Amino acid sequence: MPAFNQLHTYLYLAVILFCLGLYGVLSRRNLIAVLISVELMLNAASLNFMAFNRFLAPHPAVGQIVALFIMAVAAAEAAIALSIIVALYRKLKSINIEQANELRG
Amino acid sequence: MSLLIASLSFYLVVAATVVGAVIAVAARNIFHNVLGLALSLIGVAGLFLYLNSPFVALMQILIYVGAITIAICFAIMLSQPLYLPAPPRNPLKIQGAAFGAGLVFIFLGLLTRQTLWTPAAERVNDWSITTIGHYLLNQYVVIFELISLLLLVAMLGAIVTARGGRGSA
Amino acid sequence: MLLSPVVGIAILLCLKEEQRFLIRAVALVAAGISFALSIYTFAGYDKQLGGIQFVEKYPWVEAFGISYFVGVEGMNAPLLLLTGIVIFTGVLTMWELQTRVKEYFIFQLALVTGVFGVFMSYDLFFFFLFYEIAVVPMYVLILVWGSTRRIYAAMKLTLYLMAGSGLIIPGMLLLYSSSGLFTFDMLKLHGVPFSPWIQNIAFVLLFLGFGVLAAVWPFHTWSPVGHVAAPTAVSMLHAGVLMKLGSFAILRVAMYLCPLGFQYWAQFMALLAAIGIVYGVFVGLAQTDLKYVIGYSSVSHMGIVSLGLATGTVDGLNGAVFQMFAHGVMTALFFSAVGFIYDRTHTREIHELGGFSRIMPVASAFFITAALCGAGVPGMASFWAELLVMVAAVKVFPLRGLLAIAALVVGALFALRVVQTTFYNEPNPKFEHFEDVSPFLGLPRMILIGFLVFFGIFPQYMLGLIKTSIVPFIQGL
Amino acid sequence: MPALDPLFVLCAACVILPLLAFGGIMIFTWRRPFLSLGISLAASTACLIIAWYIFWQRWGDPTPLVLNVDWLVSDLVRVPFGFLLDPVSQLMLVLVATISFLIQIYSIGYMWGDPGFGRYYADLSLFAMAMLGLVISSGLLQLFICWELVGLASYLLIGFWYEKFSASEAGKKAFVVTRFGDIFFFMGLAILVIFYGSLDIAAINAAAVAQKMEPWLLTTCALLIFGGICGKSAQFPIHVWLPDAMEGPTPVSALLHSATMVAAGVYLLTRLFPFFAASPPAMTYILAVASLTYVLSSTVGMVARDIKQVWAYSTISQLAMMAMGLAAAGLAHGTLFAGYFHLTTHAGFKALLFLCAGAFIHHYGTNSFFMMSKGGARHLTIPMVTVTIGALALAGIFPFSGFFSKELILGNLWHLDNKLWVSIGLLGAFLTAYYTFRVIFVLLFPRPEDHPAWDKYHEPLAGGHGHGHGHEEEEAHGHGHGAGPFSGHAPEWAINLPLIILAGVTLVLGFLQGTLERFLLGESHPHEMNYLLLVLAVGLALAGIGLAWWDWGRKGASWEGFLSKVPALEHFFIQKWYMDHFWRWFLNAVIYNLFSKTFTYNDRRVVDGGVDAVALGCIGSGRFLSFLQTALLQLNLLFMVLVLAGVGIYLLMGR
Amino acid sequence: MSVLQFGVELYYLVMALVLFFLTLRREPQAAQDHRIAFTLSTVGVVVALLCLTQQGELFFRSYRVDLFSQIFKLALALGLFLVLAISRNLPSIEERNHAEFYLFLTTCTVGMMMLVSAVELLTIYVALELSSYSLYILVPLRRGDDIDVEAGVKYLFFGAVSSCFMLFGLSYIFGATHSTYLSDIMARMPELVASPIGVVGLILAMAGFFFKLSIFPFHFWAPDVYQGGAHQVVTFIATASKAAAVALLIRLAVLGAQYGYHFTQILVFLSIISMTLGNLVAIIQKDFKRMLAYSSIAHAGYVLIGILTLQETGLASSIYYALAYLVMNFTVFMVLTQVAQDGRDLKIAELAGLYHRSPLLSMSLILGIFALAGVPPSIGFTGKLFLFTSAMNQGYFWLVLIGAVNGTLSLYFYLRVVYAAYFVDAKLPPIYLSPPMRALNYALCATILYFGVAPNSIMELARAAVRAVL
Repeated sequence: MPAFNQLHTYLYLAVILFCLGLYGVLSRRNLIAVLISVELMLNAASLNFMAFNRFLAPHPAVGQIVALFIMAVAAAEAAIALSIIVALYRKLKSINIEQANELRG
Repeated sequence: MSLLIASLSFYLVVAATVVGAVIAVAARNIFHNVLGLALSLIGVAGLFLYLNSPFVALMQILIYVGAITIAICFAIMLSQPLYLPAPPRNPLKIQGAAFGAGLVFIFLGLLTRQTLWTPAAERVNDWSITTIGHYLLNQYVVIFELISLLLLVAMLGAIVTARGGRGSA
Repeated sequence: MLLSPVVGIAILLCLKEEQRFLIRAVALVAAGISFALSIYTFAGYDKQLGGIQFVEKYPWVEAFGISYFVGVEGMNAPLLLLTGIVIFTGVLTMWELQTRVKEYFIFQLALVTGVFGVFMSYDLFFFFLFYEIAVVPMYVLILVWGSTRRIYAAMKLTLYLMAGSGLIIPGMLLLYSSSGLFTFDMLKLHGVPFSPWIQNIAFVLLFLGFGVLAAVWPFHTWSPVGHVAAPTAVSMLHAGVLMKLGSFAILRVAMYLCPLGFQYWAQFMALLAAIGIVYGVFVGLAQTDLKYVIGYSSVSHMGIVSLGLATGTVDGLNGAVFQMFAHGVMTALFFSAVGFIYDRTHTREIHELGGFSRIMPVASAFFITAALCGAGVPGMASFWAELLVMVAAVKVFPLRGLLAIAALVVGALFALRVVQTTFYNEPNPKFEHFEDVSPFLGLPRMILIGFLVFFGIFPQYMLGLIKTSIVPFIQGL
Repeated sequence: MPALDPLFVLCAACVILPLLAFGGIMIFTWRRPFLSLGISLAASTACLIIAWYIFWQRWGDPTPLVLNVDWLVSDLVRVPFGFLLDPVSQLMLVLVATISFLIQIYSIGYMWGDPGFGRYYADLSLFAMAMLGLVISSGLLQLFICWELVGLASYLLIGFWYEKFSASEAGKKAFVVTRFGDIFFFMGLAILVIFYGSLDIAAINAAAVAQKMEPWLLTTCALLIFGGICGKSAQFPIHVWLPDAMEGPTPVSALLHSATMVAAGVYLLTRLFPFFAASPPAMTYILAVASLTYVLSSTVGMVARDIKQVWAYSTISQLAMMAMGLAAAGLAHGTLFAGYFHLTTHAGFKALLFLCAGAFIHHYGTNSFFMMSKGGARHLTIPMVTVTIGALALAGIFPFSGFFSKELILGNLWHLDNKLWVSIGLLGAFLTAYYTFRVIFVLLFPRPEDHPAWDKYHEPLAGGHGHGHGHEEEEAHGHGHGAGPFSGHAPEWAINLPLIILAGVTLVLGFLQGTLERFLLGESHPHEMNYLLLVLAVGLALAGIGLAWWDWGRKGASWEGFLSKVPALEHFFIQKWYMDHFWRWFLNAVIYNLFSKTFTYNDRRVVDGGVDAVALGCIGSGRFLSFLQTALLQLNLLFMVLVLAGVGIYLLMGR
Repeated sequence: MSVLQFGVELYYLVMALVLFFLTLRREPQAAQDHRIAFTLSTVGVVVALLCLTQQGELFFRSYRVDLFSQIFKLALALGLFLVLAISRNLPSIEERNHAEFYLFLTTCTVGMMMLVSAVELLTIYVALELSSYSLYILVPLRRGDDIDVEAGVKYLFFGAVSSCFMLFGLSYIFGATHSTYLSDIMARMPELVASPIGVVGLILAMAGFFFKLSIFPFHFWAPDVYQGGAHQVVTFIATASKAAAVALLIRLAVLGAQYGYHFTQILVFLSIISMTLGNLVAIIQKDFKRMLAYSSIAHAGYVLIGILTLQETGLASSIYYALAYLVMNFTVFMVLTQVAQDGRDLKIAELAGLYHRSPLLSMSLILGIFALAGVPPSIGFTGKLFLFTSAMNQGYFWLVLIGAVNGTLSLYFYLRVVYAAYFVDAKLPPIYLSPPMRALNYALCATILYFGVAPNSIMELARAAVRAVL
């Protein structure tokens, strides 16, 4: 069976995407880059849903709808995150996450 | 032959996805990151095509590549001057992040491998957009409504946050 | 009996701080009613009939099989009486209080509610509930109205006791859950044959948990510190009543529900008790603060209670319960005498005092009486208790028993040393002008002495009562 | 309750009346001296009458009569409240009641004007109650209770002048030291209860004891009880409290050290005589201890300068002698009569001696008999005559009562195989005579004013006690005269009357030997007179008096004892064989420094420190853990991811 | 489907709409905004009360209205009402943003209400996001320092990452069970016992709620957000949102009932670490809200004790405790807002002299703190004991032991608060309390005490609710 017709391919791909995103979240100092990484992680999840939808689910509509909703949520999340990032920039004159270090202990 | 082409193009799509993702997280220039994200998202859209769903692939490109990426670009322009050099990396942090991500990779990879994925007993093969629309307005109508509220909240929130900033400036 | 302090609190809440006299009066009436009721239960208990009398029982939380179940039997009647005495005299003792009078009495009555509740509860859950209610107000009472190092002492005391609760909860719940009955009713739980393993664990948890409050060595250090910091009536309540909660709980919960566990740990218990007895007197010997002295004597005396419990014989338990009563009254007397002196002189260093028999003969007489009682002089209630405990102890644990008896002589030395330094010798000229106890303030102390002597001369009156429940208790073991 | 036997009621009254007097005075009338006196005296008189009535009623009836009601019934421990009336207790009852009555009379004069007059009588009443209860109690536990109360009362009485450090110290010492003996007593009781099951005196004295208990147990038990006797009767090594106890008012000394408190120990020995006799090893041990005490106290008595100290040591020695007599009788299957008889006679003459001493002290305000002598003590006729009578009795000179009883004891000792004991007894007799008459001669024949000996005896008395005592008293009297209800001077008659009575008793009692023996034992053994012993004893006593005359009495006597030839020994004796030093060291070094300090340190550092360390550890670990909460978002995220991945991998691996 | 079944949500949607219009006004009118919002929320409580007994399934089985959900809705309505009650004086938020503040609180409430009723994974996810986003926006609304935005950023990214994990877990559950409906998943779960996906998927899916409840290791946001957010916002986060999270954890956890110990061991682990860590770190805190944050971490651990029993009384105890926690934590926060009337952050030491400044507030504080510490006869004590009892019934001996010892630990810092408030004197002016505020104080105190002494009614209600879930 070709690779593109196997569930595991997509699942591993999703895991790779997820972990790359996670790596980005953990390593980047630029908050926007962190947001980008989060978007990647969300994408990985929606890829998962689509894959299950394709290979396992009883009805193919569900997974697609989920993917759609995830997109909407991601958009909303991006909007809020970006606005907060901008607000942070106004206050700190930086969007380096390591500059935001007032709260500790 | 068509299988070969399909396979080849599939690998291309996969490569686009992964490489795009790597660029998105690893490149030092924020603008490259955005481009990488766009590339990766397009790749994912391609994967969606392979998963029998051109509709979702289209939406992916429209919403993600079209909307979100643009929004990010605006945010970049609103916030950080691009010409400023990025601060040097902290190797410890990179290693830590890699270790964390690697551990999660092992975890999720193992999980995927160890699980016996069984398809559902009865499967309907109805990929039409009409059904999606039908489902969207029946089974998932609550979510549909919720999402609208969510988007409204996000919009208002963004405005409030931004306005607050401007007002105080 | 439970109700009267609660009602008292409710009325007090409605009063204003300025209405001092009214506040005191209400508190006194509430305490007096408790006192009267405790005497009534003590005297009205039908010894022929035995068992649990004056029962009240209502279901409370069905989901967990909790019900409000209180009653009186031979074992707790003396302790109820003790509480009645101490609260009543305690309120009288604090008559002169000037700061935050209202709150003081509220907390004191709250504490007493808890104490009554513990003594009367037959439901494990309520037992613990009241136990905590009795313990917590101490924090406030010490902190606001206390003296030396009160912050430290209050914190230490509360945390220590709560750590004890931390052990009690698992022990108690272990019994509850392994019974399979889903009831907190102690009488029903008593009938359950728990496996030895569970009993061993539950017993040691309960013993240590309650042991903290009973000042079992080496968990006693909170007690002298607490005594020193606490105001007079609180010390009275604390040493006189609260510490008894611990030992009563060991008897009522730990031993009653885990007889096998008790047998398993009895040796250990006796060892701790014997060490506590000896240790208490020796450490007390080196103290110079009157309250520390009494605090350590309490450690020693509570050791006697534990030793009596550890013997698991009728004599031992009789003695232990009797000792709880006697020690309670005695310490209350001790503290009220010390409190009186401290209120006047503002010192408790025994070297600064001296010759008080000349200055305040009556006050000193109270103290001396208590000291003699503490030294185990016959004619006082505690003598009988010590006698019973020691005989039982020598029988069951000969070596530890003899050790404990030997400690008595140091106990005498220690009591007399204090009496000598404080009350005899040349008076300190600084304190010469102080007046003696007025008859009104002397009244509570007289009541205490009266009970001490009464039960010292007629011990059977109390012992017969205690026996009615101890004998079946031992059979139940 | 069954109908009470009238005798029981009387006995109970005998115990309860003084107790009521005590309570009444303490609570109500302690500020009113005369009322207190009246109450106390009334109770005392009632007791006296009852005691004599019982004595008379049951004269010639040697069968013991037990009257019991339950006092406390626990499981194993049952304490009856009751009385055992047999000749031994009846005689003692009479003795105690009489002496305490006389002392109360005497005290009217002696304590006149003291601010604590009421309290004094309350304490006396308490003491009388305890002592009477002790004497007639039917069970050992009741006896023990009274025994303790005696200790308590003695504590109160000895430390009566509590403002004086030495007095309160002495009271404390008396109480604690006797308590030290009591705990052995108590342990013995506990063992008896557990292994024998009864504390009834009659039952314990029965032959069944020996069968029911192992011999070693019996011996242990007997020795433990003897520990209590040691404490109360001031036997070696815990005799040290008794000399110090002279800090109390002199009537108290008389009361405590003649018929009552100290006699209680020997009385107990008498009471349990069959029980002790069942264990020969214990008896031997008792004999040894008593002998040692005898020698010790006699030697110390030789060098004391305080008249009360001399009498105190003589008391110890006489008590030892009684114990010796009883022990010897026990070993040789004799009867208790010798020791008991000596107890009786000793009660008379020792009370006399003390009261005389009190008369002197009251008059001269000093305790040193040298100073009394200087003050002209021989002109105080009545006390002087009576003290001489007492001294003669103490020295064992015919026809005074001491002679008879001592003779009996020596007779008992003579019967033992080992002649060491009798030689000790004889040595003691010699020493007793010597130190007794040392006092008498000094009092009778003062040196001229310019005699060098005065300088020596002017210095403060050794050990600090006794010094300034009389002075204190004088002051107290001074106060009394000025104000308060005491008007006029102390009544002389109250002091002299008891002296005369007691002197009479001392003279007469010896001749009642046969009567008493018949009363006590139901029959009279004809004593074969051991003339050798008789001659030896009287001879040695006379020799002792002679030596005293040589050293102290004759004109030109140096007023230096023959002991001063051996200074080391004299010093040793003056320091009371270093027993006080030993105990002080024991108390300071062992109790206070070793145990108390160590324990306290341990309590602070280890036990309490451990608790505090736990608390600090919690805070420290809190502080440590708070570093997890860095301000860096990603570090925290990393941590979160690691934990999550760890948990996940654990779950996967766990399968 | 009747309107009443969806009545509560509908009402709050309408309320959100009204508030939305308020935000459009040109001139901000803070007092009027508050009056309207407060009145609406008061009516909301009544509505929630009226709908308490509604039952039924809506929207094609994706939405279930039962006693369980209705109780939580009532609690949420109550939470909103209470928070609005202390929002009259809202110094830490710009006046022109007051309307938005009310609006987002309301949307958040709506989100959580739908959350507790949702029985479909996607609905749960979106509803969760709705409630979260509202809060993400509310946190940086605070006026003043930079810390509010910093807290907002941290909150947001923690939330985002947690919800990514949750979504990923949901996808696995979807893959394994082929359904997004909880009832179907429940039915499929037994088949998955052999495979790790069930447990792991569930744990991942619960991550979002662990985050909400601030359970270790998802707790890192709590101290920062508590400290950085406006008092009223934090109050809402600390009370209402916790209750919703508990509800959902219960809903999800019962799915894992099949796995027994294999599943619960993880919860036990998390619970123990949460309480211990929370209590230990709280000991050293100086900032009052930060300390409360750590205490909330510890309390999350306690609640988890009841959930992990996965059996009726245990879950009921959790509900009881969640409700109790709402009341007692709110009481403490209310005192906080009243003391810090200018909206500044409060050190624990700054509570000094509260007794003299306002005896009533200090009484409320002491009761609230004692309830948090689990001192009888308060509601917290009873709740905690219920939790322990039910856990012990399932044999979690060590868990109970550690929990009980933790109770002692926690007392240490709670008592410091009491000490500061009661026993330290500070010469500060008295605090004025309006009559309604006084009434609120009394009501809260009475509630804490009454349900501590007579918990049976609530407990029976909770049991009935749990039966609807099981």
